[in-house]
Amino acid sequence: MTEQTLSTPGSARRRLLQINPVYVLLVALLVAIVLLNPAFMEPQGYMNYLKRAAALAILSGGALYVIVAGGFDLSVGAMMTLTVIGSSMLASNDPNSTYWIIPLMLGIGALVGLINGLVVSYLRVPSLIATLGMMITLTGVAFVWSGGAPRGYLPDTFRFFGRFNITGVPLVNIFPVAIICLVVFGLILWWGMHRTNLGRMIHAIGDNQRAARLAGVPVERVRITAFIVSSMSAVVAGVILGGRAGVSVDIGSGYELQAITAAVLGGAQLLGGRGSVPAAMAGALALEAIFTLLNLLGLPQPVRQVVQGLILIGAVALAMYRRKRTGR
Amino acid sequence: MSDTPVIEMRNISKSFPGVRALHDVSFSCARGEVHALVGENGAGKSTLIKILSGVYNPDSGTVLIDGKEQHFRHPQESLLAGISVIYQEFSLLPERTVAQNLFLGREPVRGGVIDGRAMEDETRRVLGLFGARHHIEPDTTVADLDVASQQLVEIAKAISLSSKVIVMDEPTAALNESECEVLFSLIDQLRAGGTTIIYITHRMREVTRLANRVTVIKDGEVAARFDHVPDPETIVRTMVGRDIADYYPPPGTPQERGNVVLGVRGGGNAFLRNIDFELRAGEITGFAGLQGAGRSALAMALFGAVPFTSGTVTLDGKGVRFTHPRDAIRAGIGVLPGDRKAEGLLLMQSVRDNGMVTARSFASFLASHRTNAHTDLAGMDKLFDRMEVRAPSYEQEMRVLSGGNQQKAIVARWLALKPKVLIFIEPTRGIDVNAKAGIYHLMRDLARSGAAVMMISSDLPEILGAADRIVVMREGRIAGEFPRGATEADIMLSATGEKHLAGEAA
Amino acid sequence: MTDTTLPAPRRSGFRFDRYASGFLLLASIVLYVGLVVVSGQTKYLSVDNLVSILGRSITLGITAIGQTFAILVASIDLSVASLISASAVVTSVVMNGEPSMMLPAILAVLALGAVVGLINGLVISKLEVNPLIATLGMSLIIQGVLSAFYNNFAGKVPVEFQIFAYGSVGIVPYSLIFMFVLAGLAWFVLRFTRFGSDIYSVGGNKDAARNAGIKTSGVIIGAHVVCSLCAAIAGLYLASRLRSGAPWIGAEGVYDLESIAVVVIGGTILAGGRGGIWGTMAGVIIFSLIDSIFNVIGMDAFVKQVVRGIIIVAAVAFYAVRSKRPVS
Amino acid sequence: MKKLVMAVAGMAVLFAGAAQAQAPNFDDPAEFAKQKAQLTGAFNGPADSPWLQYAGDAMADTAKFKKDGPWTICFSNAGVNNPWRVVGYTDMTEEVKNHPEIGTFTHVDAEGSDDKQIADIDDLLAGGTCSALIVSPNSTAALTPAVEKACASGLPVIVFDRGVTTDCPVTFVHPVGGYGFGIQAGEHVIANTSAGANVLMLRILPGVDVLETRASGARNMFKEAGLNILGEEFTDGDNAKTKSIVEDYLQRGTIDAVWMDAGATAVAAVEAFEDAGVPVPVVTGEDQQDYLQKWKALGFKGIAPTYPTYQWRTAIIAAVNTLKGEAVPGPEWVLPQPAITQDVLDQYINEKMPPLHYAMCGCEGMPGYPEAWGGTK
Repeated sequence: MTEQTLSTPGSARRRLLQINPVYVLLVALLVAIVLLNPAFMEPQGYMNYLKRAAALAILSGGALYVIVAGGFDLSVGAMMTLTVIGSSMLASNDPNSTYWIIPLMLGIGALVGLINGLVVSYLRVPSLIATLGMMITLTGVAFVWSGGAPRGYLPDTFRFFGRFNITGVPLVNIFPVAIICLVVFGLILWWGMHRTNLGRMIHAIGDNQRAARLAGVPVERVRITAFIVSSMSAVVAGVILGGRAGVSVDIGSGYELQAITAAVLGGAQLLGGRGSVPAAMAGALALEAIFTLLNLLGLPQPVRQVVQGLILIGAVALAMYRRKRTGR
Repeated sequence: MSDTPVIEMRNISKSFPGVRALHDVSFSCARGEVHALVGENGAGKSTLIKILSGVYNPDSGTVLIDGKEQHFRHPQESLLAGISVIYQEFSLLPERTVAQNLFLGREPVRGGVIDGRAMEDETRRVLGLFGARHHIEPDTTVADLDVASQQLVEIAKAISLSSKVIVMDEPTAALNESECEVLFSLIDQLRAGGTTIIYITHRMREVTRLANRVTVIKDGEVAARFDHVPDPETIVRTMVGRDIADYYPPPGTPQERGNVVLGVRGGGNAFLRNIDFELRAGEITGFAGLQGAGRSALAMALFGAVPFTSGTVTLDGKGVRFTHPRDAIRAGIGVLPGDRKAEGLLLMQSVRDNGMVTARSFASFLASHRTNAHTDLAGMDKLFDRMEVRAPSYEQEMRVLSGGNQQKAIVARWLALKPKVLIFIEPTRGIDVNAKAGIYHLMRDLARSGAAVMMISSDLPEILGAADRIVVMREGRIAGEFPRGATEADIMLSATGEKHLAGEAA
Repeated sequence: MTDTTLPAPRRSGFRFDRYASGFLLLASIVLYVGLVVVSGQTKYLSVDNLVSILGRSITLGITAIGQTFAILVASIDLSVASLISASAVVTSVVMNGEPSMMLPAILAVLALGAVVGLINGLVISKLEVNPLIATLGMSLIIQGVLSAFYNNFAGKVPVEFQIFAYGSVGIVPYSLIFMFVLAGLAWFVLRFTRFGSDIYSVGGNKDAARNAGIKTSGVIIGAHVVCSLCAAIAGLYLASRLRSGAPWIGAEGVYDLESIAVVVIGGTILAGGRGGIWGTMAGVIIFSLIDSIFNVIGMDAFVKQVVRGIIIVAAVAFYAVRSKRPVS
Repeated sequence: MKKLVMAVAGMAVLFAGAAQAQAPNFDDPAEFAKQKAQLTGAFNGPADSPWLQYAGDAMADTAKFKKDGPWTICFSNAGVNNPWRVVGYTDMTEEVKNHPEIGTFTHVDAEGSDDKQIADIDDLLAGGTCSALIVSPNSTAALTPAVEKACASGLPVIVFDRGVTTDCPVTFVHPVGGYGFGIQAGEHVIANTSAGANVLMLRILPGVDVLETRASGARNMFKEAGLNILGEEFTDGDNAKTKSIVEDYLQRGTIDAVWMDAGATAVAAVEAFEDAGVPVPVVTGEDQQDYLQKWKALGFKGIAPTYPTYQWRTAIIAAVNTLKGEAVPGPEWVLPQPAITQDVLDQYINEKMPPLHYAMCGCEGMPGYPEAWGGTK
């Protein structure tokens, strides 16, 4: 449709309507949590919450790169598992190993992203299938590497990022390192997506790949970069989650769908062209808040699943409705 | 003609969020007439048709078919009422056969099972109407047909429905002269048989040739109704609302004409053979030819998207070889694609982003998106201002702009890079008359500033009006070259290689 | 239509993509026979073993037949695994060992499948929720409701009903015959009925189908009902095979992702509108063969994972690399 | 739409009604008492090789299975999808090396799927090369027909870990059982807390027989002792989730004891207390090295009931003895199930072993130890 549109310049009310609903949802959930459990207002309460959401938030911010570029990355959860298991295999209880293991893992992440990107771009395999294959393969690699059970601890230097709390901070008393990571990587991902040529080009290829190519966008390189960012943020998320939780065999499983869910809650358009890093991260925080809230309400696990399913469908249906109403 | 109109649309109004598409439009058609519906793009013709066919519901007003009030909520209901529409965008399924496409959604069923033989027979019958020259097999997959044949299938689909009313939205866009003639005589036959045709076109020649009556829509309202076909100037004046002075810009002067920028010798690939030509700075070179003559293949070869496999290309006298669009862009060649929606626009991105995309593509990934070696946001805004891109704000999404403004915005994309050669493919397709003039002037300004402009168009009058020199292509080769002032007949003769057709076209 | 999309050079009479799944099937048969001969385990080259290979993946096969419908209509269904669990549980709980309850149980399961498919279809076509999200949400909801009531094998399937999985004509199990009959029926529907034709049309180009008067929503809903019904039947079969149903048996078989993988390996494209049932059946048999090959050569369980992931991607690349479609 | 609502409502009623009718019975006082007795009872066989010990005197006659070597022993495994099974499977492969009569050891892995395991057993039977079949069923009821089919083909079948509901196998090898595990952990909690103390019960997932019986055993004991059960939470064996759950409970009040039905997440639970700066209360775990070491390092009141991985050795031994025609304990071979307590903690800690190694592996004396289990000398 190319009907002439003369939309009225944004009145205050209209602008209010344009606020991404994920922020409203997040605030509402946090208010509900505080009402149910005033202890949440204590630094210990909200810091714990942010600390546990950090890995998913960073992961969602990275996954958004692939989503906005018009694809899916189902391999991020397996990449997290590989990060934790691989690190524990390499560390052999040596605290100094962290300084080379994390860069090495980031390198492996970049390599995995590169392969995903190459397979999607040059072998033309739909990203859903390509990254599904990668997910299965990486899980297998993690198992083969460790023989099924990790053979080392993660040293405390490694666990620092996900576990350590800086104490004696004025006002809040404790300040988890994971939150610093969240802010730093959040800013990096935001900057990359919303303040660089790369970010604009990712939007362009997700919007209309053919047009982007004819306009000179190096489509393959941009897409590959998006996959690399996604995989590398999975490594970062893996380091933080491994730090928080310690070694286990399937630590990252399920995170791929949670990351997509968070991005969608944040208003990202599946199949590309639209999405925001802060909103995706807010989506992750909202998801974690939902879990916390349901936990506080003492609802059993099955009910949590049902609620999660309903919210997921509801959020997307609402987004579609708004998009239709505010004009296509 | 009977007294009750076949179609009567009374006081139709329809708004979309932020847009008033139609206001109090009344429109009626009699049995057995060809009714031309003309108007600029965005005037509301498509909306009117979509209301008639049940794609949209009107906000107010009534639709009467044979005098009975109807409320279509789905295209199926209007089909059952005898109205079929050939949309501008193709609605064929490339992976299915011709027969399956012809019977899309209304396959004959016998005993619960699709009657494949009946489908094939009927398909043969309808396709037979096009004559032996355009032979299409019912079991051919549509993807294997060329564009013109696909358009014919599209038309055959409407005919086979034996509808009372057939709406044709720019049906000749992909057809060559001889195919157009086939279509026109078909329309004559249908009219004689009592079918009503609503014919939407931008080509005045077709209005003159076919129509019994003309309705002009402007800004969502009926601007004029003619019970006879007036001269084209009158129609255009009503559409635009004013006389169009200097519709085409003045031609280039010899002083402006510069050196050869781009030269091709013996160029060839799967679609092209033995291509020799030159583009000069300061000059608009028009490329005419029938659909499939290889003009866009030539553009894609120059642009490196479908590279030459033989021959040499020189740019500023130096030999070059482009195997990827980026090579060509880096060397100073730009392309305005023919299918804006599919190949040009980033509809969800802002006007600014659409303008900046090419400049950004050649800057560092991690550099700021606001500025780069070629331009910055302020410079892009200035460019938009200068080109009079009309948008509520340059931060608006591209999809809310009209076709003409969208085209300007993506021209701006290239201007920022100051290209040596700019290739326009169908630069004014689907753009309204006013905006067309703007695009022609833009091309001229570009040439004056020293670029070589290559203009590929199927609209012969616009090539004659805007180009300094005309190259004609036929079957993947250069068939001839003409200076400004050549006649339509000269060009057609060269483009078809058939003398009698050239005579008709004149 | 654009001038810039160049018409493809005339294709020859032989259309590779139409037979590609056959080639893949042939290749895996050759590989299997080769490996059996080389490793000297020629005992495996028996009719018994052929039947056992074909019988390996009946649950997957029945599910994949349904998934083919969903994917052909350019949708996808991630809720099949949960629905299989739910159907199996309903089967065994309603039957509860009583042969007289067999018919009511079957009807209840089919009704359940129809309702789930209907809701999936409605949410996707009317609320315009992305099918991935809609069915993921549905999956969570089904799984939640199911686990709220059951947390173990529940009920019992009477011996009479176990005939479905364990009975056979000679050495050919009924269930195998049933799967191929179902596939034949699905093929017939897709090839010779209006509904089948509409599925290809809506999957190929939704707008064109709608403009041609096809009720696209109805077709999408129909495809999802078929998909869910097949999953429900797979649940019936699994209950018969396992003699009871438990809320995890669908998830544990990964029938959601595996059914998508076999459909795609069978040459049906994720974008919809192209492909068919026999390709899917070839995909299912390829999967069974791969499993058997792994067992024959005694491949390490973890290496198996890695290889399987690579095979999925390679098989899809085998088609995709030739296609001129844009990648996503 | 109305119809739809009716249908859904009908379905829900169906579900609810049926659920009432047939909740599976994991609360069996007779079995509870039997296992309680077995925990402290006497076992036959060498005390230094618990994997050879057995409760009771019943023996299965295997003369008809006597066969000359070399044998092909086939093993249909539910999966090696967690460290417990990995350690066990290593035990098993190392045990195979002790028996030169075993020519081929064929392992097929069902990757945690009943459906696949049934097909795997079919494959093994169709191949026709197996001398004996060992099955570690993925679930009890589902694998019964497949096991029956294998028995019917004349093969000696050994089942271990989870059972099947038929007694056609030669024997079913298993430790005392789930109630026993629950009792050991429950008694420890009760002994170290007073009435009214808050106990958090952490579960892996619902529905698995051995885990359900562990929970029901302990739950009854806690109620009897007047302890206050704060909640029963499922962790999916996920460390991060475990930590979150404990953090949330800590925010709402004090926790005097954490009881868990399997130790995989024990360290995560302990860390939640550590990170919150709260003293670690009574915690029950399992014999994984990371937990044992944490326990020692922090010195909280811990216990590690076990579900010994040495039963994987026993399965091979049972198969070998069967093929030799020697009698084996049957139809059930009940193995001892010791708990690691503070007194014997140091014996089981070995920092050279991987963190997720299960200490009660009975593998210290095997030739491949410790490298095969991922440890270093």
